[in-house]
Amino acid sequence: MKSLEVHLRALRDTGRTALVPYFMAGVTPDWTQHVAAAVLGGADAVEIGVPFSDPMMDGVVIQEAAQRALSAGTTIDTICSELTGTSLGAPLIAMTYYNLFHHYGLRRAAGRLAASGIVGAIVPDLTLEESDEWRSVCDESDIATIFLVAPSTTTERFERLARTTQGFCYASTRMAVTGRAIGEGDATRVVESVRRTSDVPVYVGIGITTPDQAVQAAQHADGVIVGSALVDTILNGASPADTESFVRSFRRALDE
Amino acid sequence: MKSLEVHLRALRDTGRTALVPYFMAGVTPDWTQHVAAAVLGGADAVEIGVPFSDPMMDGVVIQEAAQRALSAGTTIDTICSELTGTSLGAPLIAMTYYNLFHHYGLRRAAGRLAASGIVGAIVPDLTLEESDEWRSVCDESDIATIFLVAPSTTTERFERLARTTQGFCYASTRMAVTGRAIGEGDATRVVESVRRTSDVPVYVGIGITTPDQAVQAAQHADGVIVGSALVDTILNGASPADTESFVRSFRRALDE
Amino acid sequence: MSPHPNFMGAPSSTGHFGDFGGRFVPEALMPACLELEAAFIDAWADPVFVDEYRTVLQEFGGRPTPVTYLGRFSKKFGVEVFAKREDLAHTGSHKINNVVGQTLLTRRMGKSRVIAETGAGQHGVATATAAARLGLDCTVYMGELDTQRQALNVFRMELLGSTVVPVTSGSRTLKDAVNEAMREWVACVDDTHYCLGSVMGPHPFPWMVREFQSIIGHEAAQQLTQRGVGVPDMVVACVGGGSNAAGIFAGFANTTTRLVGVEAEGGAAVSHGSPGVLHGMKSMLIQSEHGQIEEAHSISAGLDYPGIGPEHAYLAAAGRAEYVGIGDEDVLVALQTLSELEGIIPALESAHAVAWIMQEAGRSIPRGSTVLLNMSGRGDKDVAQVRDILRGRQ
Amino acid sequence: MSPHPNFMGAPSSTGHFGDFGGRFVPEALMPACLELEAAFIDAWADPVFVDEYRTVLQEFGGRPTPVTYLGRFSKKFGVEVFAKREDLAHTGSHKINNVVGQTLLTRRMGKSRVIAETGAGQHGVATATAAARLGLDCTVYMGELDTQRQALNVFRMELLGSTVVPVTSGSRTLKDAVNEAMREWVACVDDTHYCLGSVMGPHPFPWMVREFQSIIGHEAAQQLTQRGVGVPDMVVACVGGGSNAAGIFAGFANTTTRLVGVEAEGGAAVSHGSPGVLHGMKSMLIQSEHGQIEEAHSISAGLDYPGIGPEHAYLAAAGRAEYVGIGDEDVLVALQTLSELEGIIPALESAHAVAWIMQEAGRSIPRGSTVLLNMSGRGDKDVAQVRDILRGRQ
Ligand SMILES: Cc1ncc(COP(=O)(O)O)c(C=O)c1O
Ligand SMILES: Cc1ncc(COP(=O)(O)O)c(C=O)c1O
Repeated sequence: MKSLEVHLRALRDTGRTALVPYFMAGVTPDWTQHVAAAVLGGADAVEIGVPFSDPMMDGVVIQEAAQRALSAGTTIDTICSELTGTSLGAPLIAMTYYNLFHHYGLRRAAGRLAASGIVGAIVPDLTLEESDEWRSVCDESDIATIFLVAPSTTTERFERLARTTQGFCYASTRMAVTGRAIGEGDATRVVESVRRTSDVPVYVGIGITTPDQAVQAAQHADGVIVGSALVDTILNGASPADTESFVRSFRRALDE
Repeated sequence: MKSLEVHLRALRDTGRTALVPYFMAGVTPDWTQHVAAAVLGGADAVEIGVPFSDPMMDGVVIQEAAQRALSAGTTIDTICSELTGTSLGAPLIAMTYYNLFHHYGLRRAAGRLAASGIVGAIVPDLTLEESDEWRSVCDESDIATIFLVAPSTTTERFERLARTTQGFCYASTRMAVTGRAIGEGDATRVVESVRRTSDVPVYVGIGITTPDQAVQAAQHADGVIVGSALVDTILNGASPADTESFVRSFRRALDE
Repeated sequence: MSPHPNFMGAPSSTGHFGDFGGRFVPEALMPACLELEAAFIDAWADPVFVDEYRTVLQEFGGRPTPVTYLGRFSKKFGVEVFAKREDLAHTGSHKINNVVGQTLLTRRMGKSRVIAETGAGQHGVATATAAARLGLDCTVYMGELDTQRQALNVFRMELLGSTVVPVTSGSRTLKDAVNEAMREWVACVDDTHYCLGSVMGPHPFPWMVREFQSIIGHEAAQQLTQRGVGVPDMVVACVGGGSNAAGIFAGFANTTTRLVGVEAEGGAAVSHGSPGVLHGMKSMLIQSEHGQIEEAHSISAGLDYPGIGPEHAYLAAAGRAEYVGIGDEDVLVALQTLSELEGIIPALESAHAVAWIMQEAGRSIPRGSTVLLNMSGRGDKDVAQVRDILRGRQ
Repeated sequence: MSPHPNFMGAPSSTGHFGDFGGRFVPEALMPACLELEAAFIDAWADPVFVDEYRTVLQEFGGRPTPVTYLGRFSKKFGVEVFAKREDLAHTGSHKINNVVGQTLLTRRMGKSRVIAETGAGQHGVATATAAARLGLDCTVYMGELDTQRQALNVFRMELLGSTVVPVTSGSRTLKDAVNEAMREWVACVDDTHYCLGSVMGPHPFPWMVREFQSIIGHEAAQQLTQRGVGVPDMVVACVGGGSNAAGIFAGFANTTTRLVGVEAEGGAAVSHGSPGVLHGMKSMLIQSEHGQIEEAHSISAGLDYPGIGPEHAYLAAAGRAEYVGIGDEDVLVALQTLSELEGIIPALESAHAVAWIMQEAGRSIPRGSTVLLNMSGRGDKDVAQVRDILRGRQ
């Protein structure tokens, strides 16, 4: 079992709902300070978005953040350099598209991530069927490969995905890309489908923008992921202190 | 034999080269005075252009004159009214396109022309083959139907046209429309082709713009027709007196 | 033997269809008309020529064009409509049929050059196309106003190696371009063929162009038979000069099928015109009380012609075909309706025929009738104009 | 048995052609991809479906398109060139073959709506057309920049009853339109089919689109045999995503014919690219040293794509086909040359293939070789752009 999963299972055992904010690396020069602030505010793990030119799974907010980060010259290497040696106090999970790792070289990428303290990776366009090679290099570097499930996922796929995902299972409870979901979603069904096969922690994401929604999602899940809503504040000039209080507002709601 | 032909044959017998200027009826309010002036200047007969919207056989000068005349409201009726009762001292020959007569009614048109003193008609788009009805109504009104021949005319057609034309045979010695001919033309061949069949007078036209060209044409022919060159001076504001001297310059050259 | 008189055969030896047709041209052009007539008669009786004409239309022109059943349109209007898809022919309309025939004939006559008139540019582009293929020189006369309205078609012809001459006389539109082409023909008749664009002009043009276009009707008749539809109750085509209509009528003239030619209301030579003589032919024309030719007005440049081919004037007079007029508004609606229901954007010209069917379905076209519609051309050329008109209204 | 490996058969069960292809999509789309794969396999094995697909392409789409011998062009360049005339297909390019197949499949899957991406608008217009015919709802995603550059095609799609959504992300061109269509598909995958426009995207698209386009190659092979030409020495096609090339190659993959795909120099994914993953597939891509996808640059919007279909990447790697690049200047010259010599104005895309033949005739194409050129589309859509470029230089 990957370290990340050990950690997150232990966290679940404490009864605390995991809170996982998402940051786009390189979107502002002080992005690592935002990450640190989030941890101060109560984040249990952090997703580090590695910007890609063609973010097929992301809505406008994250697209915009990726473009800013790319314009600022952000690459896997700059991100890893900035992270190396800093201790942010929570597990870091890279989130990006497969081409970046493919182009960098899978083994080299996994090694570089691990060396800079990253312990997991979410690659939304890497399907289970195409993931063998990536998962095997991640095994060498103790990087957990986190898979998503969606409302459209079939029973047979729920089983395979729940069995394969590491660290946690990312449950997208609505059919939408990041930052675009509207309505209630189908958290119960999606989360229960995972649980039926596996006892891996299940985190709900996509479309959680308010503490209330987080609380709602936490009724079924072991953790919640907050992405676009947070990125949006940073795009609009939020300071690390703002980020801290943003995260804390979610933390408080979840802890109540 | 139509009166016009009797007259023109007699003229030829005097040894004088016939000079036939062309005027666009209605192009200026004083157009009849131009006609009268031309007769004073030595014209032996006058072509009276009846303006038509689509003058297929005419170059830009006569097109322009026709448009001016049409804008001024010129019709067969206005022309005939203006001519009726005036005595211009030379035979008048209408020149226009077949649709105007067809639309007016052939018999009615021939009658109206005759009543206003017109004794001949040139209808360049009325082919020999289509002319039976028109020629028969002209017979009732003593209007001569004048046919054209061209360099492209075949031997067999030369014969039929020379036999059928009345008054004179209009020899276009170049393949061109009015006002556009350039180069020498083929006067000898065209004129001789007519003479081989008939002793009708042969007048050369199309492309005669200077007294010299007229003299040149007269070596082979019994008469010359001057159209666009004269119309052009009128479009440019020539007075009846100018017209008289213009015509006289041709007359003098031909008489030398 | 057919119980009907034999319609759409050869005209009389002088080129008459009943009272219409004939030759009304300057004497200078008569020999060329006679030469052309002889050459056409000879060629059209020569299996080698006919075979080449057919082969070029097949391998270059895209024939046979299909017949498409317009399922959703038919359902909506309660009549069974089949479209003959001349819009799929090379250059986007039926015009290619005629120019392939005439350019092959030009070469056969030993001439190296063609001239043509054009209004919107469809016939000009088609002529330039066929001329390019055979390496013939080509000059196209186009009213100056039209060269401005259809600047892209001017460029197309130039791309195809043709020279476009703007005509500045008269109304500076199609009829003046015809006049000018005739004038030019006088000056270069030796080495030049005048490639006229519709079933108009002096004999043998109305007959020859109809023969070159009759492939439309003969194909369609065969296709409908193969499809089990048989002879349709009605054949409907738009009419400018009348070549696409003549072409499709030719396949059905000696059946009992009702033939309907749809003119633009503002250029309806049969309904609003009177007999007259223009451009070498006697036919029905729009003219003033004094016999001056009037300008036609239509949203579709290709129907903007004050006359109609003489054979149509005859078919109307003989009661064999009907001619009706459709106004610009109905044409716009028809273009949109067909596009949305069938995925075929018709040329504005062809949309006249569509509009008439929409208007008459369930009225003079009994419910359930089978209707063959000639889709004479594609609407791509008209899309900018239609957009500007519709946007201008919002 | 053929001595060659069996090229252009079905991909592996995971949609791989050698190292390329596969599926790289959000999990939310996997079920739709699997459903589509099953539906396609089922339909393509069903004679009723295949027959309907063929019939619609024949009666509505204008198939078979002819093969034209380019006589004057061949003479000038010393090679025997035959053009497969997809420019004569309905909507003016080969795109109709694919959309007819996919919209019929949409209906068969019980879906009532399609979405599509488009660059210049050709695939968008084709999709709107096929959707109109079947009465399917249709939304087309188009880069905002492209909606401005190709405003007329936007109006065309609207006329056909489709909704066009301008995409404002990224470079606001084709690749962003694909991203956006994928995003939208996630949200409406229940009732909506994503009608992808080329042999790209996740499995089964590259295979399915190739199958729907292979009618080009199969027809052409048969036509050349009937004409006595037999198997040509070479088959040349332009490559954007690669659908027209895949379609024509499919008729010849298991012969010894040389297959050449011509990319735009500024978007030459095989020559200048490297392996990567984009838009659901692993293929050759133009990307920065950091793996960011770069914008392609070409005079022809249809080749303005930084990737290539995965099967082409495989055919290149396997040495079965060659891929070459041609620059904008040569394309302009080729467009003019073909127009003047043959009376066919090619699409700028297709002109890439023409230009390569002009460049290589007598060099890597031995004199006298027979060459089959895929005329993937007509140039009418490009005429305004070409005019502006050429005029800008005078
Ligand atoms: C598509 C189309 N249909 C019809 C016409 C009208 O010509 P005709 O009546 O000779 O078929 C034209 C003329 O340009 C045309 O382009
Ligand atoms: C005429 C034409 N040819 C080629 C292409 C390129 O697409 P593909 O490579 O899929 O054939 C396009 C795309 O729009 C096109 O319109």
